[in-house]
Amino acid sequence: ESSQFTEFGRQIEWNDPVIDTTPSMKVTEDVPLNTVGMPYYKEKLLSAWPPDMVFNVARPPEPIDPEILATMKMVDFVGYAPFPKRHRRYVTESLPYSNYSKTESKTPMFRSEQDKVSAQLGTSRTMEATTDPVESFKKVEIKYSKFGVEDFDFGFYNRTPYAGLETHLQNSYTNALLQLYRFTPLIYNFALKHVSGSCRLEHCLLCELGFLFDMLVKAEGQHCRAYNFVRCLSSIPQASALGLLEDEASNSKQNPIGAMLQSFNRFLMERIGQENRTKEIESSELINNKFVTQLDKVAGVTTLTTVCCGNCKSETHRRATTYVTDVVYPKSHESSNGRAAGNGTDSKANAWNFCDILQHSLESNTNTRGWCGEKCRRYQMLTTTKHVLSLAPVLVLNAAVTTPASRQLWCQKNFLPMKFQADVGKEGLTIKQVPESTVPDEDGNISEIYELVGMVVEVNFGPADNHMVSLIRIPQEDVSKPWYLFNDFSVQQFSSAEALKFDYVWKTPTSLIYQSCRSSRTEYNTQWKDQMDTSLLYSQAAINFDTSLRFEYSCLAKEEAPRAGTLVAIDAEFVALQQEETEIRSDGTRHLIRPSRLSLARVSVVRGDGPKAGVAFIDDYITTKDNIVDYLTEFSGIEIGDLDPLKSKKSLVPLKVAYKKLWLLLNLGCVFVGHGLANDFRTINIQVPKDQVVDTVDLFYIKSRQRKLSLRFLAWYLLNENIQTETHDSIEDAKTALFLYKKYLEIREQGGLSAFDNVLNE
Amino acid sequence: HQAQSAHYQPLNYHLYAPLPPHAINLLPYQRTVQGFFLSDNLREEIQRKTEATLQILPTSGLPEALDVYYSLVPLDTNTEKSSRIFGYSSWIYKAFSKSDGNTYALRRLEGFKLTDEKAIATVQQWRRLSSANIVTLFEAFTTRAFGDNSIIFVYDYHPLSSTLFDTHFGASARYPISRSPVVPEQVLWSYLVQLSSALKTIHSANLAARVLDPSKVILTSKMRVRLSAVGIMDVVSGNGDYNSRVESISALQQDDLYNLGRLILSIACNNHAISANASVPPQIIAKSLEYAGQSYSVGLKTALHYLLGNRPVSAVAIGKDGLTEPLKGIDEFLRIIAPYLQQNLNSSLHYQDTLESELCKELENGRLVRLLCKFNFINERPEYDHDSAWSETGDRYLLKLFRDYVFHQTDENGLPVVDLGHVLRCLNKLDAGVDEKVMLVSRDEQSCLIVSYKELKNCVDAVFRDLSRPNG
Amino acid sequence: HQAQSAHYQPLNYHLYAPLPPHAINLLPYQRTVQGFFLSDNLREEIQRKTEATLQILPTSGLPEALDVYYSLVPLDTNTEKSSRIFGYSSWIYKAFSKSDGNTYALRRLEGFKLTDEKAIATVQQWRRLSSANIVTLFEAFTTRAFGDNSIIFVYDYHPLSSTLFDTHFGASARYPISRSPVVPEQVLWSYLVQLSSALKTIHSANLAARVLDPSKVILTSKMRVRLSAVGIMDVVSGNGDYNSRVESISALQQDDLYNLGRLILSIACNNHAISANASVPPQIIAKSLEYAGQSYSVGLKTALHYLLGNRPVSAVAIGKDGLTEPLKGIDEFLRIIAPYLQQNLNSSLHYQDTLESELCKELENGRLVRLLCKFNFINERPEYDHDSAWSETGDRYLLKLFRDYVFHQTDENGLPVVDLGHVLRCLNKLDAGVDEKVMLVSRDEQSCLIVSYKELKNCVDAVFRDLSRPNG
Repeated sequence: ESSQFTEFGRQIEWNDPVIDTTPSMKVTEDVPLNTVGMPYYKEKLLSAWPPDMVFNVARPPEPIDPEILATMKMVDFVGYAPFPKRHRRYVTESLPYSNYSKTESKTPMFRSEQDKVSAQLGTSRTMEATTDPVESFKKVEIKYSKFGVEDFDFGFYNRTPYAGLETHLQNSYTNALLQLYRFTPLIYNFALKHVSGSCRLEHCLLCELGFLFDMLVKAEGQHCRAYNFVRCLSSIPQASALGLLEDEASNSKQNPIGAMLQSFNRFLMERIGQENRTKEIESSELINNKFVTQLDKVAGVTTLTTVCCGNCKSETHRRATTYVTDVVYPKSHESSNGRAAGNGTDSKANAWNFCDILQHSLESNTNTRGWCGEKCRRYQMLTTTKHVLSLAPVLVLNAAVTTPASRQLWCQKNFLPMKFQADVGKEGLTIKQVPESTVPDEDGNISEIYELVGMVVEVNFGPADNHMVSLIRIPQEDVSKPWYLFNDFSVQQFSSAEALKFDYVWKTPTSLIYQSCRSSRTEYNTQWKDQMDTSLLYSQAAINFDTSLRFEYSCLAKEEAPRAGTLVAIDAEFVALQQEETEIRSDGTRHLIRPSRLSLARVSVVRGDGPKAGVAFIDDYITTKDNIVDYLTEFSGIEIGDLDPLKSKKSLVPLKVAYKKLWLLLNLGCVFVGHGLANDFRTINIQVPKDQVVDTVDLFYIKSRQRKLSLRFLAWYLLNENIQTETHDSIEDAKTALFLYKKYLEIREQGGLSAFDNVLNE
Repeated sequence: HQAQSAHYQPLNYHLYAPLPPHAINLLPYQRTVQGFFLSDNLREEIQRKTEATLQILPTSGLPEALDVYYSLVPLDTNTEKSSRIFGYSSWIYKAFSKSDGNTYALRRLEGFKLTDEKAIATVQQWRRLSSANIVTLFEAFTTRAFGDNSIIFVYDYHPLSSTLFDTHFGASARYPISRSPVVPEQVLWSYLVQLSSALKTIHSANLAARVLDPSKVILTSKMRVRLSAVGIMDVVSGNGDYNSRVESISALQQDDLYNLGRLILSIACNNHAISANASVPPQIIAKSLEYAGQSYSVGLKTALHYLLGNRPVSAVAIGKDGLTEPLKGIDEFLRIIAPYLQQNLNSSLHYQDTLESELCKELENGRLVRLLCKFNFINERPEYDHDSAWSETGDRYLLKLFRDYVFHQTDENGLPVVDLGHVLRCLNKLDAGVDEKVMLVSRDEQSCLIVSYKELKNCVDAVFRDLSRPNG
Repeated sequence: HQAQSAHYQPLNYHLYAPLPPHAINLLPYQRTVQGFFLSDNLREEIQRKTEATLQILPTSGLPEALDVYYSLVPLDTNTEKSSRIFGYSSWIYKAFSKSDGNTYALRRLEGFKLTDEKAIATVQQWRRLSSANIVTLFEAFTTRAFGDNSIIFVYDYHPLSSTLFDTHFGASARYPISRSPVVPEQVLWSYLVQLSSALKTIHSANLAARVLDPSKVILTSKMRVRLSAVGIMDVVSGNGDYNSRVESISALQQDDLYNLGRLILSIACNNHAISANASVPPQIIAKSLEYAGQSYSVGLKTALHYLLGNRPVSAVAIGKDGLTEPLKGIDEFLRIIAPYLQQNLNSSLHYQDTLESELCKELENGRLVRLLCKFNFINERPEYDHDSAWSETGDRYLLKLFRDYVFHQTDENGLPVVDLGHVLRCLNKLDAGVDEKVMLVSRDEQSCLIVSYKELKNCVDAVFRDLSRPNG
């Protein structure tokens, strides 16, 4: 234990000062670095850094661009990829210590905060939404303040006259496709014609589509939710079986979202074709021994498939109509429709253009081994030939981009034509691209000019941001930006160049719609309004098991038929399907992620004028199959059993019946009176134009104090009535709101509104 | 060389010198006392800890970020076991914080839905505790980032720690079963003293540990135990609002003492069942105590008796009036184990000395890092490629040649010489800017430039100042 | 001579790593340059300690060597005072040992003639003690090297330590007299606990400290006290052979407790006389206790009462049979101060953690220096100019690009960004070889190379191994 040590360090100063006297040191040795000392110094050392320099030590590693990762080729342990050159290499934020939360500043303030700020500054400060085209595609999130969803500034994301659709709904991934159909005039007309008719199917997607389209139009740029549509969707067993429903429990989606949307597209079209068929059977025309439904005439592609045995030459024929066509990409060895075959060059793949591929997808020729059941009764080489017999004015495509090669195709410049011409002749189908300026021959019958309506695009910025958007061309005066990006509730205008540019990694087409551009087919039809089937308004339509029940309201009589301007008072009650979701911190802060999900449980509508003013003509309780987590009895007055057809003593109807009654009143032009209607309408999922709403909350709003007065207070103060003593009753509330409105008119008549203001201010 | 030696200055400042304690002269007995907390290879262990802290998992399938925490790495994959204590599957992740750059351990209880918002506020009380034997709890929050209702508790991260369960009952337990007594008494005392110290802090804050399980006590380095997962039970059990139930806290504290006894006894007897099962029959406890008494000292047996038994009649709290005080207390227990408190204090102070003397060897590291970084910031920048000051006639060209002089030495045969001593000598002289001159040779070996370190220093300084100016 | 004159100039520590001129308000995720390195206070303290350790006196007039000890430097020039305790003029020298390279403090009693050779053997017993609060005594020998009969006691050398006398009663006492109570209670407890711990070690070895004088207790760093000059009295008093006088050792130990009481009381009352004079009248003690009781807690008063008074009747040793045990004992005293033992243990463990994390930081920096040197050794070597491995397709090209990535960041405008945080983050990840991927871009900005830190580390290691192979 007594090893001898050198008398270390001492030698330097007493020995001859020649520089290299200390033994050499290996870099890897564990020798303390201070075995080599410092010379004496009288000045600041070079190693001293500016002491006031500040560095950020908490910056997360910058993720590598997914585009680069996707194109990367591994050689040994190094991945090589071309540098995309969006900026110079190794560019970082200029101030290394600047705030890390760069993106957060891009979300708008809550409206309550804006009010506060503008109250302080005396001016309103609005932030401009991002102008970076890539940024616009990123997923947008609704944020909730303690005031709930009304406090979120949706307007920040949408300054266009076209309504966006909210997220935070199960299956809201369908938003993008719904928007695309809403802007396809023939589909829009088809849906509204149907919904204004007499369809009594409880879960009819086409009806819901019609309600939704109407809502989107009426919203005029305000945000909407496809709530009833997605609820209807999830109540259809097949949708669940096909894996079209998002799993609420886990945020991670099991299916690739693009594939899911394409399946949904197919399902939706087939479903509405079918739903329609059940009603149209009598009126359908018999063509070639086959029923043709209304949808076939709108979007059907009818094909004849011929299977020919290579041996016995016997043929079998099969005729089919489909609504959604999957794009089939040529295998790399295939030549483009035989045309480029002669060249036999490397440029084969490039010879494929969109029209060729489309034609190839619609008509095909394949050789497979199969069972010849006609003569041979054995496996033979069979030739399958698919011929298009007819095309409808709307052509719905699923892009079906799965392989790198197909992905690459889309990334070519000007790959997607704005217009093409399709001829169905004896020879079969020919599709060729035509210049954008081509005008259709309005009289000609043979060739159709199809024009791109829009498309649904999958956006992929990594697992945390993989969602669907739609790009839709809406002709405007402003020719420079005819495209609209519908990114859920964010809607923005785009130029054609930006819209039609695909990106290998983050922007992939999913579904597209072309429509014939004959003028008769590009117009939105409003005839349905004059042909509405209003019979539902005059019936009860209750589905209670006990049919002997009598209810306290009286249905409208024919002579009471509502007209434009007819006053009705409304109130609705809700139950909770899902509790609100919050995140709570130990320091006491609370963050609302999703408000509770409510479902309409009761709606009452009261006559506003006439001898029976104040008498209810609708008092519907709504049955639901969804699990109710909270009846909110204290506020809604709804009790367990009220919504069960077997037990209920109330007038119970399916949601669609109750909804349709309101929708009919709305479209007949009724004016709705009620207290705090914004929230009711939101949950009912109906859009009522401002001039058809009288909200007593707004009538008696004290601006100076930013205070909303409760119905109960107003009833007591102005009508001397005690209401809501135990629970809420929507007939009573609707009636009260009606009388408040009449009182308001009375006061206004007497010119005492300012005096009234003063009274309220006390 | 005359010119050089005239300006030569001895390199005798900031030299390394060993500070006591000098491990070389120690007797074996002294080594055990002094090395009690010291791991066998301190430096290696510290390095491994750094590595463990920095390590990430490129594809974990976990949320990319959780509040301000990012780069989650799961630390424990065994969830089955963990649901025993809190009633929920529990996971631990390591993560970095965006808000302060530190590393934290996040403990997640899966499927926990917070019903009483007051319960989570007790975390604030835990946060205030300052004990070297408790893993500090910073905050808690509920999250839906995992697609379920989860609650996250944020603790200090102690890299490479292992639980007492792993150490004593796990598959790769540290102590060989064959030897008897399995665990040295000194180790048991150390656990007992440190955990008592933790309990003292907790009880003084009017809280109770509630969980004293071998799987929830971690060894963060040799002989250093810390109570982990504190505060969770208060939130989970729902009756977290301490203020509303003052009467029961003392009962929970009594349980703490009993559970501490069970924990130590189970390790002493190498019988996990004693600590795993909250309702061990008294006979088993008594039997185990007897068994432990055969291998360990009377002192340990007395201490365990106090913790596990009813209050011994002979034990009277000193300095308190109530001689008939019916409850056991942590203060009283500390008095019983006072001599062992002193032992641990002594070892801890020794370890401090060792750490300080280790630090002696590393004092100049920071300075050298700062210097080398400056040097690297300015050398070979592509921006300077066409800058005349860096051309062969420019004054900054010197720096390039000096870099070659320092790092690119070769021997007579042209083979690279790698001598850290040479590098450090040169760098130290450059740092101080001495008058000594150095001869630099151009890359084409056509000309040599003689320059002093002082001038080189000024040059580096000027370039770096240019570089770090706010506007370039 | 240049070298020598430079040697005596004190170093200008403020030039080492200057502090900012004003306080900078930092957010939790921000650091200044200082934040990356050992805290300035600790670094400077250790630097001064090593400097003091290495200090030599070229012409001291002292013997060149004393046994294996050489380069003696006198540490204390005040001999008068020192003769008070041992009866001989005493000197302290610092010296290096030829046998182990360490530094020792030699205490010389001038004119001492050893009569009983057995007496010097007690030094062996003292050597065996292992207490972090005792300055270790290694050996003693008589010498005539000073031209007289001297005895030398060899202790650990604690550089820059000061005695409690200097700190509390000296001309430049640390605590301002004006304030009342002069010394914070926490400080007194810290002394009391540490010295009790020292006494416990001594008494357990069946020895007695015998000297507990403010001039013989040293502060080796803030709040760290050590009993120095131990073992001398046993040799000097002649009756050093402990074995022959078992009966008196307990009396000496009783004295130790009393003396400890006097020492603390004298500091508490800021009255040196209490500790300087062994026979203070009991009335003075009683009065001083009362005085101290006004400024300090009951706990401290109780402790001092125990040490200074007769055995209090109420204090009963726990767990012992003899309830009427007539003698005070250090074990019993430890029980009384148990809560403070726990406090001290807790803060000691906390400080351990601090030191460990500081050491961790500097070890990291040490590795970074080596890593940076490796980088500089291998990058831009002229030898590699035409080596294909360094060409744009070779894997060593990676290292060049990585260097650029670390040091040559720019902002959007192409201006250099100097971010030390980025540099240290990257280098630490490289050192740890984490799995994180980093994207490097070729200088012509045509292609990017994606590689993990782990692979980069392997690459550096391989290249460097090639470089430092004996034959190039």
